[in-house]
Amino acid sequence: MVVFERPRSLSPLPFHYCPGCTHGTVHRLVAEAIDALEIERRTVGIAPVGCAVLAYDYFECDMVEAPHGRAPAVATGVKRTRPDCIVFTYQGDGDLAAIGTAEIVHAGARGENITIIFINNAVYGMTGGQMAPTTLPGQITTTSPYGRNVKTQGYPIRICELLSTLDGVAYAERVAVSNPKNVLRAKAAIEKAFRYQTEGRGLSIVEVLSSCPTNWGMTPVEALRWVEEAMIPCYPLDVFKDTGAKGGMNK
Amino acid sequence: MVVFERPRSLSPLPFHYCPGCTHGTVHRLVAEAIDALEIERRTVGIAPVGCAVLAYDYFECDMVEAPHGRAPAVATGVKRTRPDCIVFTYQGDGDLAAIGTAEIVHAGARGENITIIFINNAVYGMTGGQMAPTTLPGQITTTSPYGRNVKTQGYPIRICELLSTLDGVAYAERVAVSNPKNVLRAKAAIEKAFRYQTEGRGLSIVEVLSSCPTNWGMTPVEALRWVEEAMIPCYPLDVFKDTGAKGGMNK
Amino acid sequence: MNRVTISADYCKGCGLCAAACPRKIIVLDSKAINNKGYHPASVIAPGSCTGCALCALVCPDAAICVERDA
Amino acid sequence: MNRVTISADYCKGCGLCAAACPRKIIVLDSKAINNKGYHPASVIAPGSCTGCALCALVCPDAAICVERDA
Amino acid sequence: MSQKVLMKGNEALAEAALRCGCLYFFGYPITPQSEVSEYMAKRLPQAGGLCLQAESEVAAINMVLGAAAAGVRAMTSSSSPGISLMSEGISYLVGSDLPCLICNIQRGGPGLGGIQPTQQDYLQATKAPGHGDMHLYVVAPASVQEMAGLVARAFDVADTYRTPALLLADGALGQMMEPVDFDAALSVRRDLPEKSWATTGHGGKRKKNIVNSLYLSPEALERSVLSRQERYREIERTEVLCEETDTADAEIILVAYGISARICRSALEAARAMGIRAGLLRPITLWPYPRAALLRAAGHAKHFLVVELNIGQMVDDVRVATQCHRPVSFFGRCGGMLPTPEDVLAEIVKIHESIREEGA
Amino acid sequence: MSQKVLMKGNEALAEAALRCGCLYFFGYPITPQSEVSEYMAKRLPQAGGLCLQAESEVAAINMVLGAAAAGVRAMTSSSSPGISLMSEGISYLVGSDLPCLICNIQRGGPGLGGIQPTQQDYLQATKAPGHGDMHLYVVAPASVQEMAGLVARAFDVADTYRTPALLLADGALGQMMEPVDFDAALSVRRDLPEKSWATTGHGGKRKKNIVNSLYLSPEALERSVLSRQERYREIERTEVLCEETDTADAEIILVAYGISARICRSALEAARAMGIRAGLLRPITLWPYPRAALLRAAGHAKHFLVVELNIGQMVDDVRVATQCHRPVSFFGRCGGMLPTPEDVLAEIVKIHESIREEGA
Amino acid sequence: MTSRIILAGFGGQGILFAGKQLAKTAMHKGRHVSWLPSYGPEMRGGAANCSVIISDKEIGSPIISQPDILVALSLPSFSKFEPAVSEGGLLFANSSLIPEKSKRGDIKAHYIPATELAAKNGLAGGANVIMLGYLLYVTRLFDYDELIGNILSSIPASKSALIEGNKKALLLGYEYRG
Amino acid sequence: MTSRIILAGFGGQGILFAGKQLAKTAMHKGRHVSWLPSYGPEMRGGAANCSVIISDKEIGSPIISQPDILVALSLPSFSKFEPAVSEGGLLFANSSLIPEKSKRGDIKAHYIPATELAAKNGLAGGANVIMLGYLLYVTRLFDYDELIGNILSSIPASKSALIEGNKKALLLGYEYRG
Ligand SMILES: Cc1ncc(C[n+]2csc(CCOP(=O)(O)OP(=O)(O)O)c2C)c(N)n1
Ligand SMILES: Cc1ncc(C[n+]2csc(CCOP(=O)(O)OP(=O)(O)O)c2C)c(N)n1
Ligand code: SF4
Ligand code: SF4
Ligand code: SF4
Ligand code: SF4
Ligand code: SF4
Ligand code: SF4
Ligand SMILES: [Mg+2]
Ligand SMILES: [Mg+2]
Repeated sequence: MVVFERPRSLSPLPFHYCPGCTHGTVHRLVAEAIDALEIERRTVGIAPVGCAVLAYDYFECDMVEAPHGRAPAVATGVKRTRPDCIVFTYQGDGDLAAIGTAEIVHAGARGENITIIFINNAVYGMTGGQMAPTTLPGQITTTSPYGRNVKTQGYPIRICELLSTLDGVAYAERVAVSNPKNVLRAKAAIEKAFRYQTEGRGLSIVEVLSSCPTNWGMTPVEALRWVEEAMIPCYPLDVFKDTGAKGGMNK
Repeated sequence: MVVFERPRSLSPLPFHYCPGCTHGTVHRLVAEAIDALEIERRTVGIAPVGCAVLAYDYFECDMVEAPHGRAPAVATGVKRTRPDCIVFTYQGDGDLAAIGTAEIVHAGARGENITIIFINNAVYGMTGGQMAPTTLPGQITTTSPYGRNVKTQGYPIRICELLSTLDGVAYAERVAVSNPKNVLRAKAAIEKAFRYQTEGRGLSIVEVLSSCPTNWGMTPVEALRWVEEAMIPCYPLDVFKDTGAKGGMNK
Repeated sequence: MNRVTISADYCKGCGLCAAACPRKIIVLDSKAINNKGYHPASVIAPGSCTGCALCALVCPDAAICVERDA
Repeated sequence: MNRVTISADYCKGCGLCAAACPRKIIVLDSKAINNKGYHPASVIAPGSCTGCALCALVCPDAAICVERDA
Repeated sequence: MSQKVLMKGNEALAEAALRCGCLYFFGYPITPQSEVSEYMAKRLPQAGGLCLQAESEVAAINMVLGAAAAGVRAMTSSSSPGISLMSEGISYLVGSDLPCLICNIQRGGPGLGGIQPTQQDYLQATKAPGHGDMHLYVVAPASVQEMAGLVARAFDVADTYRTPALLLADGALGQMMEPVDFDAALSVRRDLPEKSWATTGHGGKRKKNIVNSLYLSPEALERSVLSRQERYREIERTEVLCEETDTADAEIILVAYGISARICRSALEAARAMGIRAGLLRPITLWPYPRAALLRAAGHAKHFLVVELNIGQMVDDVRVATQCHRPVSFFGRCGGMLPTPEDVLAEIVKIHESIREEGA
Repeated sequence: MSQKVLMKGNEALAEAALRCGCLYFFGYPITPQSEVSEYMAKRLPQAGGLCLQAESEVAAINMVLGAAAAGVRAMTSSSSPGISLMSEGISYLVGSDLPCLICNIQRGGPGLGGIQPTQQDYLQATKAPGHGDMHLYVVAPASVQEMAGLVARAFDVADTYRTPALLLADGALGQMMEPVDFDAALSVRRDLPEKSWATTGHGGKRKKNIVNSLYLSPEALERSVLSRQERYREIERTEVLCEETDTADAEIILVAYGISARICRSALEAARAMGIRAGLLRPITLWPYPRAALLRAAGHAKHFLVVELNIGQMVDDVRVATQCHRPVSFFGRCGGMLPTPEDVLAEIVKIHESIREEGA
Repeated sequence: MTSRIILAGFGGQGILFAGKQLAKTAMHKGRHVSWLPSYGPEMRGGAANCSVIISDKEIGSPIISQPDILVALSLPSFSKFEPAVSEGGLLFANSSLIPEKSKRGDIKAHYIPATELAAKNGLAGGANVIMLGYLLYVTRLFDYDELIGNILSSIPASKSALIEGNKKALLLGYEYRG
Repeated sequence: MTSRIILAGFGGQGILFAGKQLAKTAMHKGRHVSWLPSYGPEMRGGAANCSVIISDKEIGSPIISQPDILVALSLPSFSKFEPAVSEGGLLFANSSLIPEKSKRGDIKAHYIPATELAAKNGLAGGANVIMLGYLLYVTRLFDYDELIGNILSSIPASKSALIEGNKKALLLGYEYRG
């Protein structure tokens, strides 16, 4: 009995990601959710600009490549004109939390009935390791060569906490893909985020703490340890909003 | 004994605002704060695009006119190169909470040591009364002619609540200028927001619930009543963050 | 006596001062019209003015100057 | 017997599966090198595999297929 | 009673779009075009469509990108500074070969400038509405009636060639009312290709569609740019529009589009009344540019006078089109000032006299 | 040992800016220019300056606006899509008469395109970097050494005429290393005007300063546009730069800037070796354009060949500059493809032969 | 024949509405028309004006530099446009708010205290239509019924209360004898 | 004289560093040089190469279509660039990772098992410098001391541990006799 194989909604193409990069893990979880809900035929995904820019090649559903940071606006354009489609964006922390701040906040405020998969790897991966809005205090990147100095370079942004202040956000959870248990939690969260869309609840976002071994200068195994030891303390794993939970939990 | 007169930092030019528009009231309070702290000589104000676009004519300090929504970025450019200057922005709800969302959020995240005066009048005044992100549910505007439908046009954004999630924000308070008592509270808040800057605390924002009799289609007196009866219930007056308060209050 | 001076150059006849005055001694002069087409406010019973300055506090055009005895 | 198949086409030799395997039966084959220059992972003691699929769960390249006995 | 209705240009363009099946409008308010969204906000919900006010022009153009990718007719509208903000998105629409309509109801600039009518964005519209080798199909109406008609044409050309189209007008055309006959304006309908490339969910019935502008291989990117250029050549062959008034025997040819062409038409009448052989060549498509018509005119005309509400942005296009055969001079106002027909007439008279002198 | 250092173009431009007293950099990462911010992030804090990574290109250009308003030398850098996003801000900088430096290290487009070198933003840079009647002082270096030298010149021109300047290069120039001699590059220093208009707090010592681009009265806006045009005329008179190689006796003149001029130079050597009288005219300032030099060259040359990494964006400028006296043809690649000197040589030979035939 | 009409006054006096009625009525008579408003933030409390052209031929420029007819409802608009009226042109001035008289000999000036008439007759905001009535009487641009028909058809059902007022105002102006 | 050199291999093999050493050394000898890398995301795990031109004259195009010298560290880079080497040109191939031999008769091919040599001598990542040593021995482009001096001066103080390794690697290559 096959207990684990590549999900159907994932294309057979090998990923272009670096060895050990958890973008791939999250791709698989998204494809698994699409499979589980049997929505592949009506799903439209929006790829970001970032390491996941080629995501359009990896999912077996229709895909649109959005300008850097604008995936939520592009998703709005698709969803509002094709309300029967299931629309998701897949965005990095530069894409969503820097240049795309206005778009994600307003998609949230409007309660766009879409699903956001947000990859927080504390760095700009694709462009070669610059500081992201989510870079940790003291973290060295190519544009914070002396370590992020919060006094001059600002504090990390906690996107789930920020978006939870918006009435249109139905569900916001932060997960990590740093070990098997966390991967299973992430899987459940991502599936829920898609299910909520099928139920018309509004915007769902799953923030995934992810690794970038290449730009962090670590082995893949070290990188996952760093996610747990350095990132989770700054970005606690939690459900920040869940309007579908008993009593419409709204932290 | 003169107990009340035009503040020194206000220019002698009559405002171009409509009769009863509380933009004028807030201008006066800003000028009073500048007078009280005796900072006029080193203050640089950033005018928005909105009804207050001509604010550069009304304050007796140096002024820069910013593109729509970008005042916090312009303020950053001034403050970071002239750290001894006191820099404030004066922005409407379209300017700050719509097109300028990314700029205010990131100025907050960076903890820019500037002061933000945010005029929430639930409408785009200058362009003739279109819906703003802060327009109330059901409110009729020229682009929500059937009343703002939250299901399709989104929910009001509560800026103070949202910005309070950011570590770089030192002070966030919402006030109203709807009656003499509230005006006095607003005055105190605005002065505090400037004082915090002189103390180097980071970003301070005062959100002022304000009236737009022209576009609301009300008399000035009715408009202030509407601020109290309709706006305050949606936008509660409160101190949302105050790192300078006893115990570093941080709601 | 307390004195309230309303500058007709600044006043736009919005009526907020009139609404705020606890003594109800401010009215809009419907006969006067300034060069912007507004009816400016004026104090009809200066003698009863308490100098509380509430009118000035709410005036959006900073048109009001309030002086108090000693 | 449980069976774990690692596709050399997908595998990038990141070692996450090896780290995750509770039986420690996955290693990177430092002699083999695929056409992208990676040393793919392989199972050295298939007999002790529990079919727990933890390896597959953490594999970022969806390179692992796990089959369990009935 | 005629079937004409008196309408603002901004409203007529919105109504025309709706009647052309454009049920999706994404915009952000800006003077002097806010009536477009306001009209759409009233009418589209009634028509089963959607008018969504975006958080910015950047978001608006990207919503249009999403809607166009999903295969529907969609549009946005703005004015000069807002169009600048859209330029990244516009370039992406081009790179993704997506049809849509963008309207620029120009005002004064640069920067915040002013809100009075200008034609200051001619170069931006025709040469570089975004980064990269690209064009838009650019139409420039000169009346409210034409505003409606060109909306229809722009959508058809956009759909036929998978290109965004730009309607370039100005505050005066947007704000003025004139009679419109929509039946006449929208009478021509084309056979349009199926949007088989649209991302609507594949339904298990076809391979997945990808809407994309990224080509990491320069060979592939070059191929895509060159194949788009071929479509541009086809548009140049078949979709050029221009109107000639009294050019056949004209010594002096005025070249003007949009509202300035209207002013020129008044000046022209006066010039003819004075016995000056003047004519007007009015480009209706600004890209593709009516090069052939201009070259033809250069065969007999002695002088070209370009009239625009800017500092002379179209002059070089006239020079190139006429292969520098004839002198090209310029008259215009900027910053929101409008020349009067008398101003233009004075210019014509001056040129007329100098031609006489040279001839003498 | 020479005082030369081997540096990437991106780094050399950053180092040159710093040495010119530009202590404030605001940027957002994008390939192929991220080294500019990375270099600044290392060096500026040491130099008592500031490198701030903005949340977007839109924010970056507006931070530059604030810094420029405050009277300091400030700059930003990006690549094609990021420059599109800056176009509103650029127009505001122009409208507010603020000096600053913007660098565009071009990549492929339209849209996301690719990251390989192109010259696809020539038209955007020279015709419409934003809305409104406006120009930037546009310099196009062709070597790493020139990258440094033109940064210095651009800042000086910007400060002298209160205009933003744009350095237009491409991924190849940004990424390649060559020796740089900074002392030579930065040797010329001008007397620059005081920035008495800067908003630094009036200190009670002067009237307040206002930096602004809004003029609600069209009369005032027109005046401001026209007075800026006068400064442009002055820049055209005094700040044009171009380099001619072997043009004096040339029958065929290549016109190319930046990296394509380098490729042309190699082709030129080969052509001369074959006895073909070819020359190269290299615009160094793209705006103002070296019209006079081209017109002079059109006096004796038989043919102009424009070579660019795009689909021919500069061709019309050469036509207009040469007053259509001579045929102008084009050779180029796009999408990130680079022609070889051999490709260009083949084109020269073809033209050479057709001239011979015509002559026969 | 071509008529170039400028209507001008304070924002809020119904200038644009009045101009639109003229244009619409002419359009329904099959004539070429254009209507161009001043626009923008200066409308707020400040000035408002619009240019209406009615012609037998296609209309070139919709901008009017020299009106054949000026309808001025406020003093600033009188001062601004009166000097521009073309020779032989007509001026209609709201004498309630315009204390001055035209000093030009080459135009024909008509004065009507429209604001006062409106106030006296309980027609707040009706000065614009009163002016139209007077203009109609003097110029005979249209038939009375044509114009009133068009005015009434511009009133949305939700504001049918305004019907009587407009009828009364137009008649007041039409029957006014300066 | 002009030398056009392409160095190519996997990302991570130190291709760009090696090319830079050649350029820098030539620059310090007063020659004209240019160094152009491939760049972008394909560098990640994929391929990397750079073009180095060393010349007595000013350098025109920094792009090399036909290298005089190819230094190939990986099989894909060998397959890609070997056919482009100019007639009479030189090839240096890392035979540890390139099992094939050049079939061209018009170029001179040199093979060195650089990766194995590095591994055997505890010089992880030193294959690039070993290749440089071998290239130097064959071409005599520079004096040995010039090159090693420049390599060592590129090593930041913080990584001084690398000095010995680089010395050893260059010598290994220089003394290798295929
Ligand atoms: C407008 C624009 N600005 C900048 C870029 C360059 N760019 C590409 S990806 C990226 C950031 C990627 O970081 P992130 O979103 O965190 O994704 P990751 O690569 O880390 O997954 C940037 C800045 C771009 N393509 N477009
Ligand atoms: C890029 C850009 N988009 C749109 C506009 C038009 N615009 C001017 S002010 C404004 C909104 C004003 O609303 P708000 O900020 O709430 O200020 P208020 O007038 O209500 O005080 C808009 C959309 C502009 N000037 N620039
Ligand atoms: S650079 Fe980082 S985020 Fe990008 S693919 Fe490599 S490891 Fe993943
Ligand atoms: S439109 Fe509204 S916000 Fe603007 S000045 Fe008038 S009342 Fe104030
Ligand atoms: S509040 Fe001020 S502006 Fe309003 S009526 Fe009174 S004095 Fe005049
Ligand atoms: S000071 Fe007080 S009492 Fe006097 S007029 Fe003003 S509000 Fe009335
Ligand atoms: S299934 Fe479990 S036991 Fe078997 S190889 Fe994978 S992790 Fe190890
Ligand atoms: S986790 Fe996957 S990619 Fe990584 S070594 Fe194991 S099988 Fe290979
Ligand atoms: Mg990231
Ligand atoms: Mg507002």
